[in-house]
Amino acid sequence: MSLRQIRRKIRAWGRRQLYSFFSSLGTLLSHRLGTLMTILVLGIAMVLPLGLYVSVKNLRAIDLEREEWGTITVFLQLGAGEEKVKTFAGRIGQERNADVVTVSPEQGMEEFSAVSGFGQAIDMFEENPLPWVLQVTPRQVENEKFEETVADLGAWLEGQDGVDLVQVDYKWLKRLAGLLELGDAFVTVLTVMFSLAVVVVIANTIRLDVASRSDEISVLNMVGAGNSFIRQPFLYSGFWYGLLGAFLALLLLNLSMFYLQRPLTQLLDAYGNTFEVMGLGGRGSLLVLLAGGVLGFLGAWLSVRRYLRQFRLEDPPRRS
Amino acid sequence: MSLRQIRRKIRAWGRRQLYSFFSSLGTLLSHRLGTLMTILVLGIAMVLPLGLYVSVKNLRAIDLEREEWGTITVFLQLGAGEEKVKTFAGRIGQERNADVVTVSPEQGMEEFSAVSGFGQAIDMFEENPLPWVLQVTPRQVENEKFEETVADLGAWLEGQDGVDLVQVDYKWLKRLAGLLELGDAFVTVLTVMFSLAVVVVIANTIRLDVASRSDEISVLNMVGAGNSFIRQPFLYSGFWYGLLGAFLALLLLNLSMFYLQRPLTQLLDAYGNTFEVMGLGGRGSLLVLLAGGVLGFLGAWLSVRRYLRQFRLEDPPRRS
Amino acid sequence: MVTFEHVSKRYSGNVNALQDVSFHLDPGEMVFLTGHSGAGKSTLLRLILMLERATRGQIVVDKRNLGKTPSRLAPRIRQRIGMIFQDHKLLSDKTVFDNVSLPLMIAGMRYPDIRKRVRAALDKVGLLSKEKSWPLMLSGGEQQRVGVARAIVGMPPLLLADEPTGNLDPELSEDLFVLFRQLNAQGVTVLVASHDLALIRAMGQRVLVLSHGRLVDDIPACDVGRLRP
Amino acid sequence: MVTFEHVSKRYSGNVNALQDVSFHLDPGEMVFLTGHSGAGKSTLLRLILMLERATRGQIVVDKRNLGKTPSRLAPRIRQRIGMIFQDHKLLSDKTVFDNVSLPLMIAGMRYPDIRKRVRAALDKVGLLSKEKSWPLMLSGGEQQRVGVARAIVGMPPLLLADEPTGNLDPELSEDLFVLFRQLNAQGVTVLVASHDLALIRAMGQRVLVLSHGRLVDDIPACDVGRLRP
Ligand SMILES: Nc1ncnc2c1ncn2[C@@H]1O[C@H](COP(=O)(O)OP(=O)(O)OP(=O)(O)O)[C@@H](O)[C@H]1O
Ligand SMILES: Nc1ncnc2c1ncn2[C@@H]1O[C@H](COP(=O)(O)OP(=O)(O)OP(=O)(O)O)[C@@H](O)[C@H]1O
Ligand SMILES: [Mg+2]
Ligand SMILES: [Mg+2]
Repeated sequence: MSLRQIRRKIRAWGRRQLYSFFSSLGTLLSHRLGTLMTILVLGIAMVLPLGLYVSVKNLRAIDLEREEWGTITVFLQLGAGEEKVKTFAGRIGQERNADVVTVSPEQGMEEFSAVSGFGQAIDMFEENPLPWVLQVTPRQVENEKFEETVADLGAWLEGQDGVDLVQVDYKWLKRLAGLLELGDAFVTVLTVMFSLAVVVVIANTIRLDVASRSDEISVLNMVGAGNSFIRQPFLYSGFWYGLLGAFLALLLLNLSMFYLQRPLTQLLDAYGNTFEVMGLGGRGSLLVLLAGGVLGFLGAWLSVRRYLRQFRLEDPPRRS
Repeated sequence: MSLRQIRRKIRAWGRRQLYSFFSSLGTLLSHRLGTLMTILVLGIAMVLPLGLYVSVKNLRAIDLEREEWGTITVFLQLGAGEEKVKTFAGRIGQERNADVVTVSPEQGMEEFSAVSGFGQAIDMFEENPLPWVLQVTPRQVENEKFEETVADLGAWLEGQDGVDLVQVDYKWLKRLAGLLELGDAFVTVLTVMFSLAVVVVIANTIRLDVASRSDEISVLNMVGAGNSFIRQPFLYSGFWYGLLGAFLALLLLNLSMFYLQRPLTQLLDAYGNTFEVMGLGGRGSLLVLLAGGVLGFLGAWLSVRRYLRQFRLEDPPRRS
Repeated sequence: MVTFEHVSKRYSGNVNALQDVSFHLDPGEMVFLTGHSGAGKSTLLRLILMLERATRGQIVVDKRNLGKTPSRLAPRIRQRIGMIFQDHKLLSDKTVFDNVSLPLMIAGMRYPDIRKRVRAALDKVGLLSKEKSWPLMLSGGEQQRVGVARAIVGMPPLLLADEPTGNLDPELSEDLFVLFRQLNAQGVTVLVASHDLALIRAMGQRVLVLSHGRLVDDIPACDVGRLRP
Repeated sequence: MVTFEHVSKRYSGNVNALQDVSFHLDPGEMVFLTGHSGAGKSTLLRLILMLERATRGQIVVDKRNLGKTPSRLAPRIRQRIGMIFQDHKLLSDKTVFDNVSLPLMIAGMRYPDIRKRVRAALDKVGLLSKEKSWPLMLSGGEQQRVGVARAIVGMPPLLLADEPTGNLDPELSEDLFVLFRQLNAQGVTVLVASHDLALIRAMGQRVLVLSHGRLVDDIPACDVGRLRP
């Protein structure tokens, strides 16, 4: 083949691509309501895994304020001096990478009388009978290793001089572990289901699209269109469906987040800290759009390939 | 019209119905893969609201062990006699419909020394300085009214003779309220989304079905078929789609529940009580199947009606 | 049976398919309709079948004024007319038998009766052996004859045929026209649009000639010899 | 250009559409193909277009042995053949212009060239005024002529026509056959399946006669007078 011929072929190929591109757009636009409905279905199918993902992401972030679950209460021996206690607390903070809150015997007594509500009892003590107490919370631990870390730290603390008793609230830890396992199981079930849903919805849409245009395909086949020429507009359609579906999903996601922001903030205020709901972010959104387009393309490809087979002639038997 | 004519007409109508019924079944069976995919999409769309419903139902049931959140601690005045305390506790149980646990000063001191870990402190008291304590938990309260009920009960208790201090753990109550509000918001968002999804999926499926058979419709129209004759097979198809989709949804739901049973049980064990995961039950399942069929029928009706319009001639202008 | 009075039909895009057409068909008459391609023959037949509404004028079919008939009654009118379409209009996902039985299914007839009638109709067009075939497995002429069978299976009092011999060889074309004459002899009113002037001349029946939407000639049976291409 | 050697085609359901058919068309020849309805004419044309494979025998088109050509090369063969289908095969959701331009789009031609060629082809069949219409808005004959325009727009070296005059009036039929002869004079090999014996006789070209799948006659141009229904 001469260079000129090759160049001509490439140009012809480009023109065919352009034709397919515009033809697919034209089809989508000429069936406006149908396109809209398909995109709606796709958007809903896609918003669910996204919503799940964002929820888990936010839950993980909430978990991080784990004073709730993972605080270890350390009772020091009676009569420890303030200086020594502060040094010890500093050492824990540095060596074991943990937040330490010290509670002096006086603070303890105040709290005790406040909680128990019998202030008059205090007067009966000539000397404060309470020890120094340290509340120790590990910092920057990954959620998965959290239980382990707390148990470790507890054991270490027990071995230190001047420590009378170490109390780890395992009840809450067990709950957390159960909750996380449950969440993981949920994520597995739902992710499998939704991935299936997205693939099936796109493949089914393109399948019905192809079926409703089977006459067109058969005519194209008869007037000499190659498989790629026939396939192309459907692949573009699939791409558009996927892209627009992903776009709608992002829209729905952000709307939902907006709607959920108030009760979420309220809930988190009750937990005593303010919290910004995290979305997908710009890069995440771009990725979702891309994934939508690619998924649509793939779904269309699967459907069309299956369908085109019926126009295929058997090939002649190969001779060796 | 004579009776015989009427009877003949009714018979003809019945035969047409039979024809439509079998024709719709035949169409579904002849496109097996397509039918399967459609049902898969519908099943997935339907399993989501169902799963949500079942989850909420089970969560509500877990909430019922609300000692966790709603217990009121009542400190009685020092020196109250055991007899009087027990009578008071019985009165609360009866009049206010609440569970009451009495803690004697001795039990209180034991607990105190156990929790605080300084047993030696006990020896210092000549007389036990702790009062009688009652732990009061309301029984059989609906979740929505729970906060209110607890506040009420607290106020009532405060007004009673011999009561020194009433402590309601509002921090947990606020969390519970926040959680419930969040759950409600979620339910609203998801329910709206999924109802939309089910309707749109069915309408879209039937729409594409109708579009891919538009030739058939136009031919039927030309050879004298009335609108109802043309519409009938599609309505039956819609019904089948909906019914089978609902069936698949129930299947998926039960599978998921089976898969989630183990981690759920584990979690609930951590909460200290055994718990049977509740499904939809026989009547609920029947209702879901029925709803699926009806929804399918409706979706088909909407789609076909819209589509048939294009074969309608304008009517002649009415003269008055 | 069919009366047109000053009927015009204008399609969107300023196409005047029919202009001021008037004629009358008596019950039991057999008439041919001819004219160049695009003259308006199919349009005329579609108006009788109520697939379109006339833009102007009055059409009376079977004593019913179509202009005043609401569209919901159109199926009832179509059920009393057998129409052979120019492009066959068969359902490709139904067998030949099911295609032909459609009008009877629509009428809600009993299945044994349907069976008898459909097989009789297929026999008349020589396709009894193909009753279980699919339309796509038939030759062009065979498809056309299935369309004929579907049109006559309901024994309608009015039979319209749009170019029914376009895909038939001369022998079959003649057979078909003979079949039309037989039906006509049994009292069916027959209106056939056709290009086959030789055959029309041989049949010796009244001929309507359309040209550019106008009825330019109405040749009585005795005078059919003057029909020229 | 086209050679059949002992070709048989058997469809599923034990239909022997073609049996032991042998003939040869030289490049630049113009040949008619006739035979009763269901004789196998369309089947023969479909075999040349590689829409079906022969059950037995050998077909050579344009020096290519179709029996040994893998199906992925079929489009390339079809692009060099213009085919007029018995049932037009137009795309109803594309305008007349777009329908006719399909073969050129597939070839990836530049748009200005496409425009020029399509309008020339439409002009040849007398439908330039309908270029923006939709196929469903055309009369049967007009649709058929759009099919003709699509077949000739790519200037293929081989032109196949399956009953191209079924929906045309005598005048247009003759015009079309004259157009075929013009193309033939420019070097295009033409094979036309038709029932119109009168017109075939008038054209005075070689005629192949099929009957029940067998090639029963091959009448040379000089002897066409003996063609009888
Ligand atoms: N739906 C439509 N919209 C616009 N124009 C139409 C429509 N249907 C037909 N026409 C035009 O009306 C004219 C008459 O069409 P008609 O089908 O009645 O012709 P005909 O006599 O049946 O021709 P043929 O013998 O080719 O079938 C034609 O020019 C055609 O293009
Ligand atoms: N796909 C198919 N499957 C089975 N039988 C078929 C198929 N296509 C055609 N036939 C049969 O093969 C025979 C020849 O068909 P073909 O279409 O070649 O006839 P033809 O000569 O074109 O007839 P016509 O003039 O009526 O168009 C017919 O009897 C037809 O029923
Ligand atoms: Mg016509
Ligand atoms: Mg044929």
